[in-house]
Amino acid sequence: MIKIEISEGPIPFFLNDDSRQQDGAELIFNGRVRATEHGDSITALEYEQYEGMAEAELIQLAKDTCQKFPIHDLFCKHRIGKVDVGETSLHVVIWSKHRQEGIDAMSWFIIELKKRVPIWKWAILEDGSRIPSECSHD
Amino acid sequence: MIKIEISEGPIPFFLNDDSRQQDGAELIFNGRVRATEHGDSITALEYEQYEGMAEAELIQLAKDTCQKFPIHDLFCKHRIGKVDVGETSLHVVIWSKHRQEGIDAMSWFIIELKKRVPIWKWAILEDGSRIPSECSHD
Amino acid sequence: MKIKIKCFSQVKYAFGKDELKMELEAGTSTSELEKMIRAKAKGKLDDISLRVAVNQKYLPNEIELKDGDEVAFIPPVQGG
Amino acid sequence: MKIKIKCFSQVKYAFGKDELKMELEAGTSTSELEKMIRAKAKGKLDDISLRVAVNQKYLPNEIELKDGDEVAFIPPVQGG
Repeated sequence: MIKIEISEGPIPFFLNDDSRQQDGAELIFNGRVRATEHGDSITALEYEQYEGMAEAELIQLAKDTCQKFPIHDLFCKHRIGKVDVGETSLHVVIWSKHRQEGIDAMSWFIIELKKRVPIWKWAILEDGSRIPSECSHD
Repeated sequence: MIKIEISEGPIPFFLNDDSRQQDGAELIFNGRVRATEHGDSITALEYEQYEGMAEAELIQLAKDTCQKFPIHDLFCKHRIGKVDVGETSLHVVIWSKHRQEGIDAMSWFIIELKKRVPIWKWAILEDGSRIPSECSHD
Repeated sequence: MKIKIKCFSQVKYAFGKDELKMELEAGTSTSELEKMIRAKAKGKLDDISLRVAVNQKYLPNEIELKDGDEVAFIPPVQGG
Repeated sequence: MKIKIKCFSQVKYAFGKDELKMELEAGTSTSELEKMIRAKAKGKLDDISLRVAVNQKYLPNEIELKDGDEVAFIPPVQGG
């Protein structure tokens, strides 16, 4: 199953689930805002999305991931708008029978997200100015 | 920093932390008990440890992982005693600047844990019998 | 024909606008429009690779635009 | 000399005990003790690889045991 959400404001994490019978591996990734962006000190990032297309691409990517890897569920929340340093901008949970397929799926999903989902970052610098972040991060 | 805990009873997960300045990646792995162990239906696993040595080996492994990979923190809780199907037996959190080193560290840490930390599983079958699990799982 | 151009990230920064509306000749292609947009940006988009999306879908190849199309020239994305 | 042998997993299952206490001749080595333990298990440990730990540390090589040592023959571990 796939759950995808793009929204403003802090990300409530997906809840703990002890009810699964055949998923031995739960892998969670939280992408958080660092205080440095391409060498500049920042106070926050502001995420901009192409509304509609970002969600459609993210759903398609989640489906592609579930087809490519033997995983059961992929849940993803991406925050947009201003995200302060330390806070989570991306929250992904992958459930699978074994560990390795979950790790592979997580790795691929995030690499692809950073290639094709139309979301961008603006750096908010210490002097308050706001500039588009210059390159995709790794 | 390293935090290691081996204990009985449900695992309280490490708390959310939005205060970090330079850790862009938080990776969490929860290993959970599946209802099938080597083809047998089970109701629970019972984890046995070599008390003292298990903790010492786990601490050494966490240190080795932090030396081998550029990660900041590795937190790990391993549950022993009876763990019902669906519940978490292993909870690992790795904080790093970037995603890839966290993924690599997580993968290596768990592979090594399954090679050298003296913890074993007993399968509790549906008829109530209790047998040592036959091989290391993957 | 009327075309709406959505602007994001460096494209938005170059024009200072979320959206441009343009009146184009029938048969204008996506790559012709990209040239116009780059010229209009007066060098500000010269070093930036742009992928084209029409009506919220990436296009692998050039196409002829139709009246009412929504076009976006998408700079490198940075989600995550 | 007196040696304590801790039993886990299949070793515990084979002997039905957490711990064995043995009185050994001075100079007995870890591999000699392993042979005794395997013989004592009457075939139940034949297909099981065992690593030896003395005083809670894995040993890469055979050593001579000392009075009071705690020894464990460690079947394949299964944490996680």
